[in-house]
Amino acid sequence: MTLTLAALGPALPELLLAFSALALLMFGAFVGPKSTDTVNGLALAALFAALVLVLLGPTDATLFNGAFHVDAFGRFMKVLALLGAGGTLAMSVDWLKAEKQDRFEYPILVLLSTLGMMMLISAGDLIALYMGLELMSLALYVIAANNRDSVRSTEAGLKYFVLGALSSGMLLYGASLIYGFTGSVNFAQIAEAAREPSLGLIFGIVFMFAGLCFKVSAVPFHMWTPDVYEGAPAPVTAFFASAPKVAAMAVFVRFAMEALPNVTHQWQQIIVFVSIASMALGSFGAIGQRNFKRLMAYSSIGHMGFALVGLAAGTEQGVQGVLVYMAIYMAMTLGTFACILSMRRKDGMVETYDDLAGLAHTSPVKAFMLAVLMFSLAGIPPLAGFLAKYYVFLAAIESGLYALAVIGVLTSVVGAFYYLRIVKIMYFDEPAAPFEPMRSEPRVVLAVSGTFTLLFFLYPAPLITAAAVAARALF
Amino acid sequence: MYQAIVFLPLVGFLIAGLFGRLIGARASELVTTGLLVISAFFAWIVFFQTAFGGHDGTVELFTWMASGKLDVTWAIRVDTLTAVMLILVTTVSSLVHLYSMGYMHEDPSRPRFFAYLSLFTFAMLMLVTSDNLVQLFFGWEGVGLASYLLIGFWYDKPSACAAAMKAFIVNRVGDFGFALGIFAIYLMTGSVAFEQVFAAAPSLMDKNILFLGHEWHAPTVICLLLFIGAMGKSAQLGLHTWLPDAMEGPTPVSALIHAATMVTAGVFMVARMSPLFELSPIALNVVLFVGASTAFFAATIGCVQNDIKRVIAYSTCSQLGYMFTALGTGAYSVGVFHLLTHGFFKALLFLAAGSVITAMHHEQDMRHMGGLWRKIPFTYATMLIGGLALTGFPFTSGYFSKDAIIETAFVSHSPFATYAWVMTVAAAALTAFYTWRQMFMTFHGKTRADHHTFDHAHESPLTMLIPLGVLSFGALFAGMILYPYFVGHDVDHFFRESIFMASDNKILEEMHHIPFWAKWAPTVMMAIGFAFAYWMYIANTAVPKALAKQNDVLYRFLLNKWYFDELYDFLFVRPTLWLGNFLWKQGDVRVIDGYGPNGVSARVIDVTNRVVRLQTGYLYHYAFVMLVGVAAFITWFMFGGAH
Amino acid sequence: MYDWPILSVVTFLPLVGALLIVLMIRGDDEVAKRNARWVALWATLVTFVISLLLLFGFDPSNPDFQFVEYQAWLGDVAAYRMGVDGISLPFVLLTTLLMPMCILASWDAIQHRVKEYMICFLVLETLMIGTFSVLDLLLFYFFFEGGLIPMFLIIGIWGHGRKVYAAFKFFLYTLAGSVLMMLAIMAIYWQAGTTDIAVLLKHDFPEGMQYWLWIAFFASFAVKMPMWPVHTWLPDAHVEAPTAGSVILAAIMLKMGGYGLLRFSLPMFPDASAYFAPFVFTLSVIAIIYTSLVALRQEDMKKLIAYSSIAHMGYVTMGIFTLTQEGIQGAVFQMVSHGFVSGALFLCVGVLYDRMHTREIAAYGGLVFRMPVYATLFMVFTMANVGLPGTSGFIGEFLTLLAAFGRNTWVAFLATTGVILSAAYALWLYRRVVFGALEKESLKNIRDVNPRELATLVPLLFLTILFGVWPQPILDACNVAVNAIVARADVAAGAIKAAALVLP
Amino acid sequence: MAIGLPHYLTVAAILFTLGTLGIFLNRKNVIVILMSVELILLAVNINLVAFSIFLGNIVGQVFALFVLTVAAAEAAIGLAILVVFYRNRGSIAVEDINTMKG
Amino acid sequence: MSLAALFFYLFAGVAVASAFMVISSRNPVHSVLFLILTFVNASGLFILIGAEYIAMLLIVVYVGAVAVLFLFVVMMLDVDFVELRQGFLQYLPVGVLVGMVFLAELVLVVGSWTFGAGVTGAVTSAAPEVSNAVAIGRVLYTDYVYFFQAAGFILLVAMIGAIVLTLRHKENVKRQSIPVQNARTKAMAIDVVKVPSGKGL
Repeated sequence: MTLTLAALGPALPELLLAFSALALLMFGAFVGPKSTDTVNGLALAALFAALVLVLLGPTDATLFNGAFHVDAFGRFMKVLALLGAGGTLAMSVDWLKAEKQDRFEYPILVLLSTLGMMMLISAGDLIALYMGLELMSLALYVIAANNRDSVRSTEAGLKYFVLGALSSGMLLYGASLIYGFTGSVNFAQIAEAAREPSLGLIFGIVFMFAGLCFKVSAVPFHMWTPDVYEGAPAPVTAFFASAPKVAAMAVFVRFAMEALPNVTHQWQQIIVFVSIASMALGSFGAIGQRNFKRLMAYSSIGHMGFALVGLAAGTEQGVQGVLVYMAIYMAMTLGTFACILSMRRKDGMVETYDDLAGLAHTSPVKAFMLAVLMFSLAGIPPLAGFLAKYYVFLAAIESGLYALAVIGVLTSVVGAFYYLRIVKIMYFDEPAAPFEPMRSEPRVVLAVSGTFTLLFFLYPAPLITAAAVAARALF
Repeated sequence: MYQAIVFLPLVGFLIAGLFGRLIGARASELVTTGLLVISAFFAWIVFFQTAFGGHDGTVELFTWMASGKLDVTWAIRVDTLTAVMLILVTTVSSLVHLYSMGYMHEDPSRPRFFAYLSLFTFAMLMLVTSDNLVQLFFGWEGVGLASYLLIGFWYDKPSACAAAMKAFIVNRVGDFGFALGIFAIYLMTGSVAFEQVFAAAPSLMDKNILFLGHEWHAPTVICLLLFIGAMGKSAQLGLHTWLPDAMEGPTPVSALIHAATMVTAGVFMVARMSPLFELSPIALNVVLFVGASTAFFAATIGCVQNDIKRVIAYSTCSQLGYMFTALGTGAYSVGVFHLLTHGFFKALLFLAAGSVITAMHHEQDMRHMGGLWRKIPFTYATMLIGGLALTGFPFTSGYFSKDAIIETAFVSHSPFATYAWVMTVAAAALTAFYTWRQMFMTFHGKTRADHHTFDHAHESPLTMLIPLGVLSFGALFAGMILYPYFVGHDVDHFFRESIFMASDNKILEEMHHIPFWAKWAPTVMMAIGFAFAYWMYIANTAVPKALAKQNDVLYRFLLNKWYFDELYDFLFVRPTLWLGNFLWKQGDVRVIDGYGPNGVSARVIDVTNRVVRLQTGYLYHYAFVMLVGVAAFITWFMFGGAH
Repeated sequence: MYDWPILSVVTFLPLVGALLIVLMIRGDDEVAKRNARWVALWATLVTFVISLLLLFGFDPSNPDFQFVEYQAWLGDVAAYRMGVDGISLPFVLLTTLLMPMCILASWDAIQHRVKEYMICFLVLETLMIGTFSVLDLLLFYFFFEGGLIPMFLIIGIWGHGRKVYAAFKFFLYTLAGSVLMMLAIMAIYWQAGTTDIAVLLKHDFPEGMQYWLWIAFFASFAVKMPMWPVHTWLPDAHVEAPTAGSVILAAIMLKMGGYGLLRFSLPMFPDASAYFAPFVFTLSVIAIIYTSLVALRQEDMKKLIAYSSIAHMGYVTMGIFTLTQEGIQGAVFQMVSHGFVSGALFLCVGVLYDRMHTREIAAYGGLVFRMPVYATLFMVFTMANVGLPGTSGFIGEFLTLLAAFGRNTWVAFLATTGVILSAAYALWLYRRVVFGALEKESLKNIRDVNPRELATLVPLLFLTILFGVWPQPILDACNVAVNAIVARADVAAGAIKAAALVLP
Repeated sequence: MAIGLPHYLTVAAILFTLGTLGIFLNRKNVIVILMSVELILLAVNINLVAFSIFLGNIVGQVFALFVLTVAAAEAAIGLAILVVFYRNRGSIAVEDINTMKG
Repeated sequence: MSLAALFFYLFAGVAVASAFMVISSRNPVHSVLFLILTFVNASGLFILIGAEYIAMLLIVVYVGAVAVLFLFVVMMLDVDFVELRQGFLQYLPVGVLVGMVFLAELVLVVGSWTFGAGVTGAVTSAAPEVSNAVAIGRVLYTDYVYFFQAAGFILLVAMIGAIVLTLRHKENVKRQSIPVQNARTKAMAIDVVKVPSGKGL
């Protein structure tokens, strides 16, 4: 097989990201600290260009002996991941500058991490999955410790790293078992070979899923999440909460659907348990929090649990649900972090949500947007978060997972409590000292995500249809 | 014309109620009174047309409720029974209106008073003219409302407010039964309109109804339920406690509502429902028993009361018992007869008592009266007439109606007949006693009032005296005039279909053939009662005190009205309030909220704390959890779920 | 009927008003407040007037949904379907009627964040009208649940006392009830392949499935009604909400539960409804007696009325589950009437609260001396609450009890005791607040109702009396629709009924 | 008894278990945890190579090759993070890595 | 027992034993040394099974680079070797128990290994005629070039990461900069100040 450059066309977005990362690295290294702003801008431009390329690119192609899939599913998820990366990167520039943590390597690492995500999303075999995962994760470990003079940030990096390494060890062990028991690393061939579930294969699946669950921070592999979210600098946390989750969920879904369609019954059990545990722990854990970032960690654990409900259904409907969920989750998360990133007073950043007290008085529009996001995260109609939940549970009901659905909705009620508490603090409490005015990037992100969340129900068809098309690509 | 009778009072109510403050008190009085007089005039015309002209009529106004099989219309139905009630209500009411113009002339909120009076009259007229049970119930509750408003007319008096509430709530207890009765009728006959119900009544004779888990004889259940309603409204034993307290209202109100009209609604209703009662001997026996018991019971209490109005109130209660006795024997027309005569003489007594009270500057305690007959001779005369009628002095109206009741009790075939006869005869004696005791304490002997009051005692104004005169006429002659139509041989012709008596119900004939001694027994008892009263309150005034001291327990028992209020307080009021508190504090707050929302949220917090404690911050714990997770999964698949 | 989408207009007109406030009114000064009030008032008034057109265009003899609208929305899963029938129309009109009064009632009472307040109310109105006029199950859920948000804010921002507790309790309680309904909606979708209510009403669900679906729907509606023992959110929410919020809660939001039972539970799950009817009877009877007793002991006016609301809703559930024409029509009527009466009672309490800033019964007494007009109005509404014939409160109680008697005499017997208890607590409240001597110094200068308050109370008074003597408009309107429900219940559940219900 | 695949797999399983145990039984310092991770990766490599040989399929060895590479990169980053943490905290005792919890 | 078996058990035994010492020895320097021993023995295992290339790589990469890096860091951080803390023993039983269960299950399962359904089952070396290294070399830059490039990026990230995190220019440290020294001119070094007369110190 010969590989021509033209044949690499479907991987154009990835290539673009890779080369821009390299070029920017050179640029930064030679120009020095002064280059940070330029590198930031260019990195954003690269992400945007990649987004355009993804949208314009082919919807069905396979490269590298099946290691790299380009399909509608991948396109949907890549768009989300790029939006997440771009959104958080845009918001982080000013923040990092204000906190004196701005370094030109940061956007490059984000780019490389995003590259990893793209590889992950497109992965068609176990090696590609692993390499993509590691490329993504290694960059994440580094930027978690980005504020290298802070104990918390480095501790976050360390915890994330150690547990991440353990999880990739597990994932690899699982991959080796799957390879051993099916004789192949390619998803399609695994699916062929894995018609009869053998115990070895199932063990492999368990280990693989453990590793993937770690990345989407699903219970019981979630333990790193609160600490890392709290410790890492806020823009990094925003990044963690958005793009990598999408990528990990994408590969999770792709792996489960493409490689294991014949052993659905087996892995479904894992997902059902993990999903219930995540929804419950996310809801319960968040109630005890004061730190907004830590709260968002539990919140994202819970939301991943909800998204996994769709995966547990194991049907096209379920995948569609996951896609819709991730899209809406992405919007809500970006918006919320836009608020978190702008919780700045004269004497520095604050992170506890008590600092939001009376926000409705001091900056009503922001409070309104955040309230919309909170109600949406709680899943109250008519906001987007409700429809997200609706689609995953719709799939669960279709598949007869009634217990899962019932437990899921009940935990969502528990979860509603802490979202409401934030609304309460903003609207019912006496105002605290006002924040400094929002910078323009978070403002735009908040406006877009808030408006999207609020008005999504008016014209949901494009997203829903796109998700349906994307889901069909896996079946 | 029918509409005019019924709705003119409503118009009066609306004018006085809505615009009373605009047009002033005087205008309000005149308008309401004037409209009522017109109404009364029409009523008399209708009475003659109907009762003697044999001209029944029904006017359907419009549909009230129609749902499923249920069809209730607003209608005015006039037959003899209604016509009798119409003249009573409109006449007494217009007289009371007139009287009130004098009696209430110092009160600042006269428009409201007259509005209420008219409202009451309207409701009462709706009650008596209804052609279905639901409209009857409307009137029934409407008069209850008016009664509530009028008892509580002087709302700054806590006792008045309490009495008003008590009246309403005790009546509601009766209504509870009445409503269930209506439901039962609807269930059994599929209608609530009198025409259909009565048409279907004979077929109920051998039907059963499943009520509260048992099969019962349908008419009995229905009639007993309805009778509970009647007991409440007509203050029969058990549900009588509100009536004496209702005397907190202005005296004209007592005369109109708590003597002449509203309290007799129960009697009217039973008479109206005679086609059903005729089917149930058991129900009739209960009516008889309750009626006779009330007649005696209330009379005993009347003997020891010192408030001039309360004496009359208990007397009313007792007389209502008489009416029910008559109904219980199946002599409905006799009951209605007493209703009519009693309406006149009791209204007279009340109004006269009101006149006395005005004279005494709102003193109501008879122990502070005496020797008044010289000061207010006209009042005295009218009150004497009323008293004579009440005690059944020969050839006054009470003589005809009350003695007729005692005769029916005598000839009845009910198992309670003898009991009823003994009770009613004994009550006759007691009636005479307390009536004369009242007369003597109020008008005779040396005055016990302070000089100032006594010296300024004066005869009431003409507006008050005219009604007294008119009613005196009724009290004296109504019985004599109407006896043939209610008791005598013209009953069938007079009442026609408005009162139904089964073919084996021959009581009206039998009562003309009773022995001489039985016929005169009540009169004798009356004389005995008079004698005792004279002895105790004129001849030897030390006797009452001595007797009271001698029979302390009995005296207290009577003075405290057989301890009914205390008993109810203990049996119902306190447990209810306790239960309310218990359900609130223990049920809602402790159990439901404690284990429900608050409990759940507390548990959620517990779980949260546990979850948070799980997040120790130590790497090895985190790794351990991951390992345990994987180990658990593989163990599960190893031994459980894989295949 | 009309060649323009009248239902959509009625539903979304208040939202337009809210948008106007958002876009046009800036600042927080007196002018802005006044403008916000006027915009809100006009928006609700115009909505009311347009909704009256519904009344004129409505054909009560037509058993189908009317003013039907359709728009594609969520593909197969749901669509924008609107339409009303005789059951929903009264509620739509009730909502549009009460909203202007709520705005008026808040005219002076609300002085801070007026703009936001009015927006909340207008949004709430849209959601409430929508709830009653949608014909799509998922869309129904949207409106049904969406109402929680503005109400949460109304209680939490403009409430009093333990407002945060009350707001959370209200929100989470009702949310917990409804999420199960959401799952049931999904199951229905997979079973029937559509969420079109008009189709679902004729769909036959397998009997085993009906029970579960019924339970899920009931969980939601029972909390919303609220039925004993899931009622405890109501007193808290009512007490702490601002006056207009209480009015909306009591007059309209509670009706969503009853409406839901009528619209969905009965026709869609007739077997299950018949099967569970004794259970509902039991809860209803307990609710009537229990909450009436509790109401007797309340020291807070609003709480007392709140408990009385629960008792009255007990009649509604009882009437609905008699599965008879009389009972269901009575229940519909009772709901509408309770809308006027309880709304008016809360307005009455609001009148006092605006003046004295306390709801303690003990703080009042003898008001009649200073406030004769108020006393009269309050009296009428109290009597309507008691169910006095001639007021609208009577019709519903009477019909439901009448029907219940035919089903089970024990139920009717016990429920009728509520008639006594309601008289007791209502009159006692009236006596303690209005009657008695005017002794309290603070009350000596209290003003009688002003014209604005009269404008809110008098229409309700008029309707209370009007429908008390002439309830036919409402009974006629829902006659055909109820007839269809009853027919379906009779056919589907004849056997169960014969076996399980008539015999206790 | 011939040495077959199960033998290798068993050795790998033991090493894997020791590696995981090393991570959560260790209380002393983080470096040992990093070494435990290397043990786990070694176990994986043994697995992959053994499977590769016995399946007659070169992919496993290639996979192992990349795992080796990545492991090296991981070690580098891990040690770098460890160093910065040590600079801030002055300790690498595992028990001292707990400023955030709850 | 064949010689191959004997060596297998030797290598396997030493590898397992030294792996155990890695996690249990008190001194991290010892741990690193035991880690090296483990790798060496694992490499022996690979040679036994016929994967010479990977075996050599293991020695070169791990023993040569990674382990030395570890050693370096251990020395650099100069941590004091505290005694085992209480917690270790406290958690040991439950940890070992879980570990044992875990291990037992893994061993049971891998013992049950059979060829998967889709695999031919031919136990042949990939290409007996060529050496192991050649076989890998043939595919590494062709079929697996994608992964190769990805690995390159991963190493790049590792490099960037290590630099980002650990390289720092300390503010108060005076560093020698030869170009700057060379470019020094008089003008830069001397600042002539004109002091107006009478206004001096």
